[in-house]
Amino acid sequence: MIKNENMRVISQRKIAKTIYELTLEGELVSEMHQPGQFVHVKAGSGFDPLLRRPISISSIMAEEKQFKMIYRAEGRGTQLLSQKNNGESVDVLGPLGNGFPVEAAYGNGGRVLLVGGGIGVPPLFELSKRLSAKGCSVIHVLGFQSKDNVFYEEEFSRLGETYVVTADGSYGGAGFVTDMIKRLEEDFPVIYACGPTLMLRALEAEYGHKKLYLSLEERMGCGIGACFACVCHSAADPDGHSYKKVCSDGPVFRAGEVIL
Amino acid sequence: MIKNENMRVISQRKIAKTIYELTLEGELVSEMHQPGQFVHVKAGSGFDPLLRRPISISSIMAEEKQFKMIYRAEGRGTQLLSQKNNGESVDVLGPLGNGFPVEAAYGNGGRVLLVGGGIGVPPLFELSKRLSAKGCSVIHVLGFQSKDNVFYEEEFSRLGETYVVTADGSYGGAGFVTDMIKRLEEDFPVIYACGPTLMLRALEAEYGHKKLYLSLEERMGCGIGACFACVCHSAADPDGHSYKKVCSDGPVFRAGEVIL
Amino acid sequence: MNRLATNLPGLQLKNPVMPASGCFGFGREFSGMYDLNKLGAIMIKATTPKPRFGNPTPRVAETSAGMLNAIGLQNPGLSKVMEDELGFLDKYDVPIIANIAGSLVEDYKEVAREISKARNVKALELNISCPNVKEGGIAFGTDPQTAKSVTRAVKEVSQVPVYVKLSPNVTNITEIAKAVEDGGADGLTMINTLLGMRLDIKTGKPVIANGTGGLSGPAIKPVAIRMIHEVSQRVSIPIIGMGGIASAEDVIEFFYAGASAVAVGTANFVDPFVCPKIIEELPLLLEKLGYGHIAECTGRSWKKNAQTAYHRA
Amino acid sequence: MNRLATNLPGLQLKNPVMPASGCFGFGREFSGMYDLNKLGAIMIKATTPKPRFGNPTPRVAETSAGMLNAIGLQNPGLSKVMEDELGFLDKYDVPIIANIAGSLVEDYKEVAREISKARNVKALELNISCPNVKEGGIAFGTDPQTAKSVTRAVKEVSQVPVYVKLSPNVTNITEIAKAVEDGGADGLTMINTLLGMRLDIKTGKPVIANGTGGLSGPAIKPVAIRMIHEVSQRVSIPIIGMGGIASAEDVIEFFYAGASAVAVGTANFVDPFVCPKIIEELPLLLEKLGYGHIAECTGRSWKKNAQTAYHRA
Ligand SMILES: Cc1cc2nc3c(=O)[nH]c(=O)nc-3n(C[C@H](O)[C@H](O)[C@H](O)COP(=O)(O)OP(=O)(O)OC[C@H]3O[C@@H](n4cnc5c(N)ncnc54)[C@H](O)[C@@H]3O)c2cc1C
Ligand SMILES: Cc1cc2nc3c(=O)[nH]c(=O)nc-3n(C[C@H](O)[C@H](O)[C@H](O)COP(=O)(O)OP(=O)(O)OC[C@H]3O[C@@H](n4cnc5c(N)ncnc54)[C@H](O)[C@@H]3O)c2cc1C
Ligand SMILES: Cc1cc2nc3c(=O)[nH]c(=O)nc-3n(C[C@H](O)[C@H](O)[C@H](O)COP(=O)(O)O)c2cc1C
Ligand SMILES: Cc1cc2nc3c(=O)[nH]c(=O)nc-3n(C[C@H](O)[C@H](O)[C@H](O)COP(=O)(O)O)c2cc1C
Ligand code: FES
Ligand code: FES
Repeated sequence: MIKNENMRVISQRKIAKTIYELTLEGELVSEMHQPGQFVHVKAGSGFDPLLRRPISISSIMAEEKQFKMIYRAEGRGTQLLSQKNNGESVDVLGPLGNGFPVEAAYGNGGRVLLVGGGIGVPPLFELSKRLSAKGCSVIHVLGFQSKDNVFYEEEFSRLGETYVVTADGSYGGAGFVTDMIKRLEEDFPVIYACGPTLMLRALEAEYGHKKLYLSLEERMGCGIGACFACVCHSAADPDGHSYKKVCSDGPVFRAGEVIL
Repeated sequence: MIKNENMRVISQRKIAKTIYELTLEGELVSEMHQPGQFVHVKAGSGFDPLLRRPISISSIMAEEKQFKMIYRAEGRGTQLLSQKNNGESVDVLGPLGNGFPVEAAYGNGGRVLLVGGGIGVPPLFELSKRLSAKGCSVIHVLGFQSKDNVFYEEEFSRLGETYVVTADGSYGGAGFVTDMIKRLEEDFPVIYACGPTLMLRALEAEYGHKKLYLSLEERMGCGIGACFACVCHSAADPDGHSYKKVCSDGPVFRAGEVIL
Repeated sequence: MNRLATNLPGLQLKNPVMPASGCFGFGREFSGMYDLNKLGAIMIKATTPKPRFGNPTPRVAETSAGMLNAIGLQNPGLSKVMEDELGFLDKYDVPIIANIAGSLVEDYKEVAREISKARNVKALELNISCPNVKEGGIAFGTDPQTAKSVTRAVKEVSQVPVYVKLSPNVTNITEIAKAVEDGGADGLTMINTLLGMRLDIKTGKPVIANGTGGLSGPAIKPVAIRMIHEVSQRVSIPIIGMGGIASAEDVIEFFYAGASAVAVGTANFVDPFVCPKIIEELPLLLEKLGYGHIAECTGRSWKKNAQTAYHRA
Repeated sequence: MNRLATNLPGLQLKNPVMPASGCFGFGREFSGMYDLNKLGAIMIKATTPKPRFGNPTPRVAETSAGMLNAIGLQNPGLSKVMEDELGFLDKYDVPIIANIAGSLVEDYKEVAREISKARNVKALELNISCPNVKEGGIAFGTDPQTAKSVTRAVKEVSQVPVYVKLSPNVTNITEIAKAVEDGGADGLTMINTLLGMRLDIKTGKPVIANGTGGLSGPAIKPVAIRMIHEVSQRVSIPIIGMGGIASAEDVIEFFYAGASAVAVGTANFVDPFVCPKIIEELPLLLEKLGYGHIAECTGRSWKKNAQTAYHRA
């Protein structure tokens, strides 16, 4: 169930250039069941900034009633968030949306590929944890802009083979995640991905015939399906009036379900 | 000179119901020369709340580069201010306005009367310190709403005789400061006052023929004399177009100078 | 003591607080979060004769203490709304105010005729103020004559009272208000959004795909208060006020200005529980301020005696 | 490289950033805080033929990300402004834009005729949009014909180019803009404040003594951007943009919308050093965004090629 809670800051860590990892504690964690869901965070008190910010759940520690999110402090909201200190509270609404279907990876043989780009990487971490716990063999391909922006390489490596690429070639492989995937020369029956729309499109073009699950990003108002801000066209009806809401039908869709 | 500085919070103390004493440190203190001046404080980051809040300087510790202000946390701005913790910074513009003329008390014989009402009490503290330092004998009459709201009684007592009255009679004398002054049956050649307009009017009616200095309050925009928000009519020209600005000509005026 | 029960044309309200159209969908999402029976009423998303997809995304942008939206009246169309959405809402004991829109007067009439037959639709809200569609919408709401004639046309076919939703993007809102009153409106709802725009600092292009959008939220509250203050003194039909309401204090301010009920829009996105929270706080605030009933607040900024038996349930 | 020098009718500006009228007095107060020579220009407080005391206090109220004011055009009157204030400002190498107001067309003409003779007054800003006075002000700015004729009247007597300041409180701002262009305006300044109101929760009465006031500050920025975007595509005179500007990024956004220079109002109250700060940051921001000159930004939201040699110094 969706709840609203002032959650306690357990830790706030800068883990790369402008990238922060925030650990929060509260009852709301007991509602978090699926990797790939997100929370809607009010970064400041008062009306400036006004709207909540959607941030993926990157790690769930159910026993401690804690979860982590990893975010880039860029605009006013996320910058304010990055100033929260231990013991302060953060107004969180969530969990929201439908995440990655973990079951889809069971019994398909082969390794499960997780592809992340930039701030699309975080939700893959909880996903990878769960897949690994279920005995799936996971492999991660993570793309970043530049060396300074790379995060969580070690954390992912502990769960499975991990390849990092940077757009400017300053770290790991050079180029895009799709280049790296090709270089792996392996057939992945199930792929999960989260990242910029261009990356998702490229993946869909190449691997759309596989079991490919994509987590989308869109500007949001409510985050709960009420305002129609975040809709996309259903693939079955590209110019018509049928639609999906990224916030409540997604953010994860099977490739081919919606128009990217 | 008027400066703008992010000053460091040295201490924040609750000293009565909704009343806080805030000590700030910074270079700006070296510009503070006169009791009764005020600072203009930005309580939050961003645009909500948008405007600065005028708060009197209540105590100047020039050597430590620190000053104190005492304020009531009531609306959004002052409430935000009351949440500032040690080590955080507060955006201060000041010092502003023209304060109490300390010299006016010199060589008049008799004791100097300081009259404060509610959150008009704070600026009298620095004034009293200075008068005492110059050898003047000061007497304080301080009015509050109720027992819970009384503050700084002890601090003032150290500087001179101090009478507290409360409107509801829950502490000290009952009634208004003017009642108490009458009860003192003493002739004060010089009186300084700060408090609600009704109190100032009553004082002016009774003691306007003395050397009476009143510190006024008015809604402000800029606080520096540029926006014409805080004007009052000159007493010499009550319906005309000559005026004084509370922020830059005042906040302290000699009784009879402006229309209250 | 019930300080909140409010009667307005067609509407017997437990309390005068309702979500504003377009900010609450058709209630489904919120129904999982709290009991919709707590609400005074629900203003559902604008309904058009045929389904509409609306505008391309991005459709929203944040502004200082506000937001822009250009949803473009996306909705599943009259028949689906009547079957699925009104059907779903029928299990609640909450009057529905159906927001109706269209490109032509005929569209308004069609939706009004049909949707006003629904059992739980107790009033219509005639949306002649949507700034985000090319045809219809705001064009009907900026000219007094046009506003009057579409009001009259809808009144002729509606089974329930008709409230007309006014646009703030006009020189003289009183003129429009009086025109729709003349046209037979049973009440007014105001204000819809102010037309605004934001440009992306990197690209130079509008942040929302549609270019312009409707500005809502706390930023516009002073404009709403001013317009309700002005209009309420010059019409004799009740006003449901909206524009930036986010707290019980805001509700009282709208009543003082001249509103007899209020709607909460954008604040639902910031805090989805805002409506029940306000409804819970209102009686306490009224008590603190010394009012026996919220209707005593209506028009207090300009009335000698604000109490009107009329609005009080 | 000088990325900021800007030429507009009558105005050779070191940079296109200036304080807005009424938010900077006559510059005295700020002259003690920084060197006024840094400013592109100064728009001085509205001047009327005779001294005016203005409205009763309180005259300002805070709103979410904005403020209301109802100063009521307080000023020392034409002759004092010319002697004392313009005299004082004459020691700076900064063009003055004199904001002129009045109750009758004759008033505007009188002020225009005289003040345009002052050595440092390089342009007039015709204030037909003040919402806070009973006569004149906004009444001239909401009707195209009236706006045009007062523009023409002032043009006839002015020695310097005339910019007309538009009110956002209108249904169709383009219509007014085109009318004053027709009337001979050399440029536009926009926007003045939105008419708004706040009510006191305890008393039920308006927070500012005048009742209504003008809404300014970041809250209104999206409305300003929208209007400048609309008008700049339909007139061929330059626009000095204003409404909520508080940063160098905001300035660029106004240029993208179609402005050729900007004025900063309310932000001066929040940070009295905001103008020189913006002027200092602008070249760096332009460099970061890849513009050789700020004029390249003008109208970028709608122009194919935004550069106009005309505006560039
Ligand atoms: C389902 C979902 C999950 C996300 N998960 C993460 C995550 O785990 N880590 C992370 O760093 N970011 C994530 N994002 C992106 C994140 O929401 C934006 O970076 C953030 O909202 C920007 O806020 P700001 O205050 O920095 O920017 P501002 O520029 O102040 O934002 C202004 C407005 O635009 C919206 N906005 C700006 N950029 C985006 C964007 N890329 N996507 C959606 N809205 C945007 C903001 O929410 C706000 O309403 C996610 C987005 C979505 C939709
Ligand atoms: C020269 C001067 C000195 C002052 N010194 C002190 C002091 O030492 N201690 C103290 O507690 N208070 C002092 N005040 C009053 C103080 O400025 C207000 O209490 C404060 O601004 C209220 O802000 P808020 O955020 O609590 O209220 P809000 O209701 O959020 O304020 C809204 C707006 O109204 C203005 N406002 C509200 N009340 C007042 C008021 N009484 N006077 C002026 N503006 C007001 C605010 O500044 C703000 O712009 C002084 C006022 C002036 C003019
Ligand atoms: C996302 C969004 C969608 C809206 N859709 C509609 C609509 O369909 N019909 C309508 O009459 N008003 C619509 N509105 C306007 C609101 O009902 C309301 O009049 C306006 O937002 C002002 O109130 P607020 O500031 O509380 O949001 C919409 C507003 C928003 C923010
Ligand atoms: C206190 C105050 C006084 C103003 N006085 C005038 C004035 O005398 N003449 C005028 O044309 N505009 C006046 N304005 C309007 C501003 O010049 C400006 O157009 C408006 O405030 C929008 O800009 P901003 O949001 O940056 O303040 C005044 C605004 C404020 C806040
Ligand atoms: S963000 Fe409101 S419907 Fe998705
Ligand atoms: S507050 Fe602006 S002139 Fe006094």
